[in-house]
Amino acid sequence: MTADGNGNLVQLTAKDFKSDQEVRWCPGCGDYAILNVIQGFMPELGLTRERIVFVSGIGCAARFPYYMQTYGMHSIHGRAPAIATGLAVSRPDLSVWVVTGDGDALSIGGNHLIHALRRNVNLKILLFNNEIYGLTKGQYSPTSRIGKVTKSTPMGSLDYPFNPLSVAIGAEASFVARAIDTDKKGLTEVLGAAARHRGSAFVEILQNCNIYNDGAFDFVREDKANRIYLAHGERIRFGAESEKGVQQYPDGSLRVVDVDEAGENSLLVHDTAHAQASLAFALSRITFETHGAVPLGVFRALERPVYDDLMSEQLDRARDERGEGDLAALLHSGDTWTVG
Amino acid sequence: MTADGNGNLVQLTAKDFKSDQEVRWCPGCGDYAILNVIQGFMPELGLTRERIVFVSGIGCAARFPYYMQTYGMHSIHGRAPAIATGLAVSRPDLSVWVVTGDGDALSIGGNHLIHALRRNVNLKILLFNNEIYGLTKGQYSPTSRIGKVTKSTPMGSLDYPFNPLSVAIGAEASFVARAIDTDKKGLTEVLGAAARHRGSAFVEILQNCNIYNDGAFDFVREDKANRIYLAHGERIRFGAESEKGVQQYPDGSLRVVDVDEAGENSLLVHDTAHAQASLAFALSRITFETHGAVPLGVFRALERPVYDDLMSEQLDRARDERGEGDLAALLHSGDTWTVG
Amino acid sequence: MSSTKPVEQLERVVIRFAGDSGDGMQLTGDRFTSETAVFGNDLATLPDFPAEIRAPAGSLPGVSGFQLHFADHDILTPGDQPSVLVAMNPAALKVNIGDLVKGGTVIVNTDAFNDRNLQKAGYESNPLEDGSLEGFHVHPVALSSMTVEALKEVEGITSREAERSKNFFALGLMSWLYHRPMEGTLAFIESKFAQRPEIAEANTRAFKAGWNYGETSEDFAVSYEIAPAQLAPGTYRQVSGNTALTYGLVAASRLSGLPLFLGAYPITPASDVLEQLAQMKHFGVRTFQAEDEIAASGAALGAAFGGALGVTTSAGPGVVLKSETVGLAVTLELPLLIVDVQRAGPSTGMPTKPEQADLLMVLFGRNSESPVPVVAASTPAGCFHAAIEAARIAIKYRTPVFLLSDAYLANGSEPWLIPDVGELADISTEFATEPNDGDAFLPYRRDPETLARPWAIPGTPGLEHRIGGLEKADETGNVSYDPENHDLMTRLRAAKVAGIAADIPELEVDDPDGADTLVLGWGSTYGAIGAAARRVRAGGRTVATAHLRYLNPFPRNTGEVVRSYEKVLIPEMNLGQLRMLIRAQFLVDAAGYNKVRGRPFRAAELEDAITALVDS
Amino acid sequence: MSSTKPVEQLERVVIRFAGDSGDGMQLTGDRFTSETAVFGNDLATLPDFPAEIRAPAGSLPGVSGFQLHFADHDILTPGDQPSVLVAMNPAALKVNIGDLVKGGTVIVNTDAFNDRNLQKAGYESNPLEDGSLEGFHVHPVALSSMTVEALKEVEGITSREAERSKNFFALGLMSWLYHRPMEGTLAFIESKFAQRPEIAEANTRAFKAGWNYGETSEDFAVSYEIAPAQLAPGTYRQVSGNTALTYGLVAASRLSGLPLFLGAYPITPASDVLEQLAQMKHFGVRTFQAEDEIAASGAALGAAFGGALGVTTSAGPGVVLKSETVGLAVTLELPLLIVDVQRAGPSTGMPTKPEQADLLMVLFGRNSESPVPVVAASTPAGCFHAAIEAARIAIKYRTPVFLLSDAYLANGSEPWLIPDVGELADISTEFATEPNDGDAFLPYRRDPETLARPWAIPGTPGLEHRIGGLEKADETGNVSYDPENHDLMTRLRAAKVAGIAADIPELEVDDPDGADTLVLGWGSTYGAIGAAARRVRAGGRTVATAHLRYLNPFPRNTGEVVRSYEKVLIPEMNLGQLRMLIRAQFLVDAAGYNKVRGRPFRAAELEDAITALVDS
Ligand SMILES: Cc1ncc(C[n+]2csc(CCOP(=O)(O)OP(=O)(O)O)c2C)c(N)n1
Ligand SMILES: Cc1ncc(C[n+]2csc(CCOP(=O)(O)OP(=O)(O)O)c2C)c(N)n1
Ligand code: SF4
Ligand code: SF4
Ligand SMILES: [Mg+2]
Ligand SMILES: [Mg+2]
Repeated sequence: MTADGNGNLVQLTAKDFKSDQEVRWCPGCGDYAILNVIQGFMPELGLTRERIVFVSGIGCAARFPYYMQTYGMHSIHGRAPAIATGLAVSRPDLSVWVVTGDGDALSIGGNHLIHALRRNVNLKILLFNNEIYGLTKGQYSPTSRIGKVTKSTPMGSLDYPFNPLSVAIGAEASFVARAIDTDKKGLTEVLGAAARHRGSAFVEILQNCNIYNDGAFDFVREDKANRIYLAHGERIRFGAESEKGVQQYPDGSLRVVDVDEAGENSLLVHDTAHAQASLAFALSRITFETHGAVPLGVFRALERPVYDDLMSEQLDRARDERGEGDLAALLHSGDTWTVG
Repeated sequence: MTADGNGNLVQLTAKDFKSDQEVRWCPGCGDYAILNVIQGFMPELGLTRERIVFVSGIGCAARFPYYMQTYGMHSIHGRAPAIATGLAVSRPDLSVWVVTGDGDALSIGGNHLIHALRRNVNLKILLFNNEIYGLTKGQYSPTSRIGKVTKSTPMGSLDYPFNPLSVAIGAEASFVARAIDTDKKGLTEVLGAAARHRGSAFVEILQNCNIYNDGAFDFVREDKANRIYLAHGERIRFGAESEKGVQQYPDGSLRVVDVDEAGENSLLVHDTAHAQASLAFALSRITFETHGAVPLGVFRALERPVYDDLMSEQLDRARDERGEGDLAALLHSGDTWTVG
Repeated sequence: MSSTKPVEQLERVVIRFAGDSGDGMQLTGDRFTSETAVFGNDLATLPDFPAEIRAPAGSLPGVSGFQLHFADHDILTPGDQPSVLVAMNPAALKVNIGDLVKGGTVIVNTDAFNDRNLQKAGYESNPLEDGSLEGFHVHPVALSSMTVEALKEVEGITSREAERSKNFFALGLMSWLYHRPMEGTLAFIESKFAQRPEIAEANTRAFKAGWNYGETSEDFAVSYEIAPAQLAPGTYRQVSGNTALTYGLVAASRLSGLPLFLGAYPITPASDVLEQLAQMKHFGVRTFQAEDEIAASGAALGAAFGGALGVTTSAGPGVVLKSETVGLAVTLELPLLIVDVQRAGPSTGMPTKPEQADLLMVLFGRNSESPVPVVAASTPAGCFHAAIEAARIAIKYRTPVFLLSDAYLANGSEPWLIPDVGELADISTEFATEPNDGDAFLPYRRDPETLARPWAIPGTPGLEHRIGGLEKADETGNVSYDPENHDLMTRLRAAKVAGIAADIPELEVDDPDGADTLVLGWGSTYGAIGAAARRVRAGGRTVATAHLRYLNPFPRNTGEVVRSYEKVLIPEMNLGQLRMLIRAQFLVDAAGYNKVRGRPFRAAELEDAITALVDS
Repeated sequence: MSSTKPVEQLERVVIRFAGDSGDGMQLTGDRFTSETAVFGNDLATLPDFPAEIRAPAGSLPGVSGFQLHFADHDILTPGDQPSVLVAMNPAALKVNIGDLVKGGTVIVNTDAFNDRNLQKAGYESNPLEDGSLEGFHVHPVALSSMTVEALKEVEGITSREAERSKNFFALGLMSWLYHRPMEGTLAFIESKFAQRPEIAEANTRAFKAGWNYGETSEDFAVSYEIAPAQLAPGTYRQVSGNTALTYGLVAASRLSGLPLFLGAYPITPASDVLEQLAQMKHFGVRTFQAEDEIAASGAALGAAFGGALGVTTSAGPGVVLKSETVGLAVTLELPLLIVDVQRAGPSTGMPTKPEQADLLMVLFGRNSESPVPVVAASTPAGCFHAAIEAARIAIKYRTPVFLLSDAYLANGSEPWLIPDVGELADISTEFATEPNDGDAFLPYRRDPETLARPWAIPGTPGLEHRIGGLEKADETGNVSYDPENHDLMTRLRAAKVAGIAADIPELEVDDPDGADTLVLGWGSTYGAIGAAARRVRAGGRTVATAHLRYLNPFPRNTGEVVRSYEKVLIPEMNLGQLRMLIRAQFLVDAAGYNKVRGRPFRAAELEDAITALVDS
């Protein structure tokens, strides 16, 4: 239930969050699934639509704001975290969401992303990772795999890819999670956790671009046995029968083991709120290539002072200490003299 | 010994690497110490001066190239890794060094830094971290600590700082190390390891800015007992009497223990070349604030294909497969027709 | 196959293919163009795809078009208005019908005119039935179902896949209608779909079925012949601006002996220069897809420092990010080629649409006095020589150079008389290898003629030196805050660029009849201005034209030329950028014809504008 | 204290303090200026610090200077040449002596003239002894040793610390020499060094010792009085451009009722606007030191979207990085204030030196047609009103606005008649709160008069809407690729900015005697042009002056003004940027006087230039 402008309680539904703009992604694009989940999730925020803002950069993903019946800005390539920072910091009453792509967030916008994360600005950043530049028709992106043949890498990509979660954790992100476009339940849960987290929340959403990079995530999007759902305080298990688990080596790295063989108690217990980010980082290194499975859900959710709050507090403190600013007094500060 | 242009062996010395430009840092600046160590180290490269290039951005640190009797470019703020990438990739015969500051590398230049690291371009990146903007006279930087009072933060900084090594490891750096400006031995060793590493080498050098941030690193710069020197394959010990050591918790985080109490064998063994970066990351989280000590030396040195090599290989392969490009044939490719 | 029906002779035709983004209209247009080129007509094309994302099938924003003008004489533009429209669905009809000439021909895919599609296109009733197409010559063709029918014996394809071949059916029909040679397309299908022989088979059959339909259907009573044009002798190919640009860059690398290093970040409509150069590794071309435009230009500059031909390509919203690097290159005095394939703005604007409004940005978009030469291409094929020329200037004068193209040139194509590689001029330079002041090396001691400084690349023993973005002392290049030195260096940098005027051809004027009015253009308006001038002259009036290929510095006779006419008209797809420069520099009261619609001028509107001025 | 020695009356003095970067010359100059201001002279200052890093003590690049011009009448510039030079060491003497007027006075710290320092300054012999200062009136003063001597009883300071107080000794001496009131400086020392009473004590003693030295030393036979100037009645303070700008921004926030959000990244010479605004948190000012200039401007724009007065401050090399964001703001039609404190370029250039060469960049440095209003301050104090005016335009017209200052205005200072806060005009606006089309909200439906669109900020129920960088349909703001719409929107954006001409004052001309020649200026050349015109007139010639405070659009009578003079001279610290605009727009053959030396014009050189043109 949400209070509207007049204080009346109203129950918003997904439909209330659909704008009148025709959705213009390619038929079959994973973005549709995400849009549906987010529109479905929005009422859970318990906010009226005018309090919500979606800010995006440029890319297929970045068209997102047009389809949401909230405030929105489709800005410039890579800069959404910076623009959203200004908005969130000066308007702490708003719920500010950033929608971005792997190119937008990690290529041109990498710097703004990591700085927003370290500052812990109250932003929810949703990165639609399709491991390709969709909008510009199929060049490789910073998450494309080595050897990937794309329009701009006819002999295969040479660039070692970023692991978005490792980047975020290395950049001091206080909240880091992952979900899959078509996994309505998992994605909804992650969105909820992100929304509840005060501060920056970084969510990687594995998104299928069926035109330029179809099937990039089939191993986990199609094969549920390869999904490791993380749950705080619980031992990390997965597999069709939960027959596999994650264990830690003495050197800090993680391996996948057979639960029956290794014993349930030898499994790692997930802790989203550890003071040290090392565990979350190690989990981010579990990939299909290295471990044959992909962790999903919340990797890290650590409470840390929020930039916007801290700034508001300084303003309050300044006023407490110095009184509300007096313009005339300011202009007269320092040595003055009067001419008769 | 170095072969000069005529193939004669010559023994270069530090003096050969001093340019004729007057050094213009503030008296007492830690940059002087670094300059001396680097000039002293250069002959070890075994390269003639013309094969070496220093590229920098803008900042006090970035004046560095002017003082080196090598090729050099003092470029624009934050962009040195990008410029150096172009140079290194197109000239694999050169030894390309980037000198940068904490503002230059991690504020405006953060994106270029992380991309150079993930690509593993053959660059040696030296970040002079003084936790302040020196050249612009004392504003806080992305490595300044929370609460730091500077010219631009009269009530204290609100920004949670980056840990440069965590950022680098999160960005897939293949070589990561740390040294102290005045620690000639430690710094020289790290430079040597960086030079030997093929690919991107990232070195954080703790540097004292005695004008705007004096004493920022005194706890480790002055107090050697707080230095944890890392050595590959060895258990991690430190302290005046090597009485302390580093142990790993079951949750992946690290703690400092008393060796006598905990037992030598319980200590973590350092491994710079582990396939998973988790250990290096966990080590990067050991700080004075959290653990009372600071690791120095090489955190990570993993062999990985080098971007420049990979690109050269593709060029070679293309020529092998398609023959050396023939301009006339290219122009005539596709449908052509002849008018009588 | 040759037609048995009556044949009519035409001088020129303008066809527009239009359909859904997924309907393969660009491919269809390309193929028809190739057939036409090989046949020997002169031609010009105008692809027109609206947005970057494939909009939902059947919607208005999803319509993709391809216009082709071909003739038995030399032509200059892709044509103002199509005389023939091929519309694959209602949306394509709706979007394009307004452009068709009165009495023009419409070929529609009737299968697509179902309720759902009509509704998506916003038609309240079926235009094929409600009489709204009266006045046009409509050929209703059941393209989809006839294609499916024709392919029912092809094995291994679904009926959806079969339906997708309908564009080849349409192509076959149009090829029949205009007597295009079929061989090229048949060979193309073979090679393009070599990996999927069943698709090759399907497309081949569809193509032939379309041809046969034309030949047999009573709806098509006549076919048309457009005789080959009289082109200069030589070997031709069809080329788009982006391809010609790519070739020009590769040629510049060869002609200069410098390895090509491209730093680029994808952006419409410049991306395919990156993509095409990535295919040129056997030419020693290194392409670096950077993290952003700043890094792209930075890497190119770094490569230039190392002795490469450093190039960076983008469109306006990306070029704006390169400004700081270009400023550095200005003061470092290193060669750097910055290609701006202009598109409609401001900001993200209309990414696939042409505009020529970045001129002032490339001239002035940097802090302080930061002069950069600017070269602009005027035709798709002209991008080849423009690229070589821009590289020549950059290398010879050690300066960044802007090369301007636009979305129209980039995607448009025309026949190109392939140059003889052996006759392309050498543009090589010499690196400094020796001290130039006794034992010392002065990196800013200039060549007295060109004012270029020596280019001493790392690896050269004895010439170790440092350069940077701070002001440099004359000759030594050391950091200098000396006031008079700064003034001197500022003027030297300006003089170096201004001096290039002596090294470029004079502005050519086309003025057969001694006119009072000059039409001065630059960039991709070349064709439209030329066509308009022909019409004006055909109408009995006199008009002169001149086209600037160098925007900075101007050719040395530019002032003389513009001052020698009573009236000067400068048509631009912007609000008057060249006009401002000409007025300021030569104090000539030049008028403008300015439209900013994200599409090329039509000859007819320019004809009107010129006529009005001539008569005024 | 008052002097017992003979007193001479002077009308004006120009003093330059010069010493090592570590010698505290800026502080000394500031204090002397404050004393002078409080005394009631008119004044103007010119700080001059060469590079950003403290070069090694005693070196030429390490010299820092501060020039002050004060007089008993109103003055316009910090003076062409100092008549008095205080040189704390040989390097300071070497760098500055060439500027001193013939017969001028030099006060030197003899203690610093040791061999080492002489050598560092490149002196082969001691200029105090080798006769090279003949022709000047030299006062050798053992500043260092006398200071140490005077402080030997102060406890808790080292002798090095004692020596550091020598600048206060010098200040005391100069204060005596020119009859400056001491109280302000004594109070200043108390408060500034409140945390370190021993330093306060030392500086106080040094200051007094300097005064006493003047009074007792036989070397100083006379002292000087410069009567207070006749200034308009009111309360004054001394203000630098950056401080006035800061105050102007705070005032604009108050006057508009919008909270101020500053996004900035440090850069010389703009950093202290960020630093000063960071002190204004009790005014509700949020300062955000961003990761770079792109983020700084982005955050300011984001804040503006949310209803704040979004401001971003930088210098040329940083402003160039904001271009893409400004382009977005142009198309979003949101208020945004971009402050460019210009410095010498190109590229990094000479960071502490003034230039006015970013004009064309701010006008044209964005892709496509992207019009932005430009306001320029002309004097340090004038930065206050310029900031308010720029904010007013941004808010009222929903547009980014550039505000130009430069390093000279930023650091220079002058007396300022403090405005009555109550009399500053309201610049508030109204946010949209209701639908404007029946039940619907059209975010691009414009106010017919201003052409501004409604500003509906998030949080406003019912007005949810999306804006973006793609071209927007008129009124609805929906993405549109329609050609005619794009042309319309391009023209509407241009018309909106052009229309501001109706809302700004006409260009004022100062032409007391009906001259033939107009000198047209903009920015910080105001003082020098005014002073030069006075001289020209004093020399019996006639000349008119006018100064542009709006560079886009120009005041509506600008054409009329420039066309009404036979000759127009446009002096600029660039190669002719305004001149180009004036020539293009009005077809007037304006001449330029252009020097790009990284320092303000001297009145004398402009006098010569004007005289030459008047006489031509
Ligand atoms: C400054 C700038 N550079 C480049 C572009 C072109 N561009 C638009 S989106 C995009 C990348 C899109 O990739 P991603 O962020 O992964 O989004 P996706 O389309 O895959 O959802 C690029 C390069 C641009 N619009 N602006
Ligand atoms: C584009 C641009 N923005 C800002 C500046 C101003 N600037 C120069 S150096 C610097 C920061 C220097 O800090 P750091 O990199 O830590 O180097 P340090 O001086 O501390 O060695 C800044 C902000 C600039 N030169 N260019
Ligand atoms: S190109 Fe890919 S990401 Fe973009 S809309 Fe199409 S399917 Fe989706
Ligand atoms: S300001 Fe700091 S970092 Fe810069 S030269 Fe001085 S001491 Fe060194
Ligand atoms: Mg993507
Ligand atoms: Mg620093």
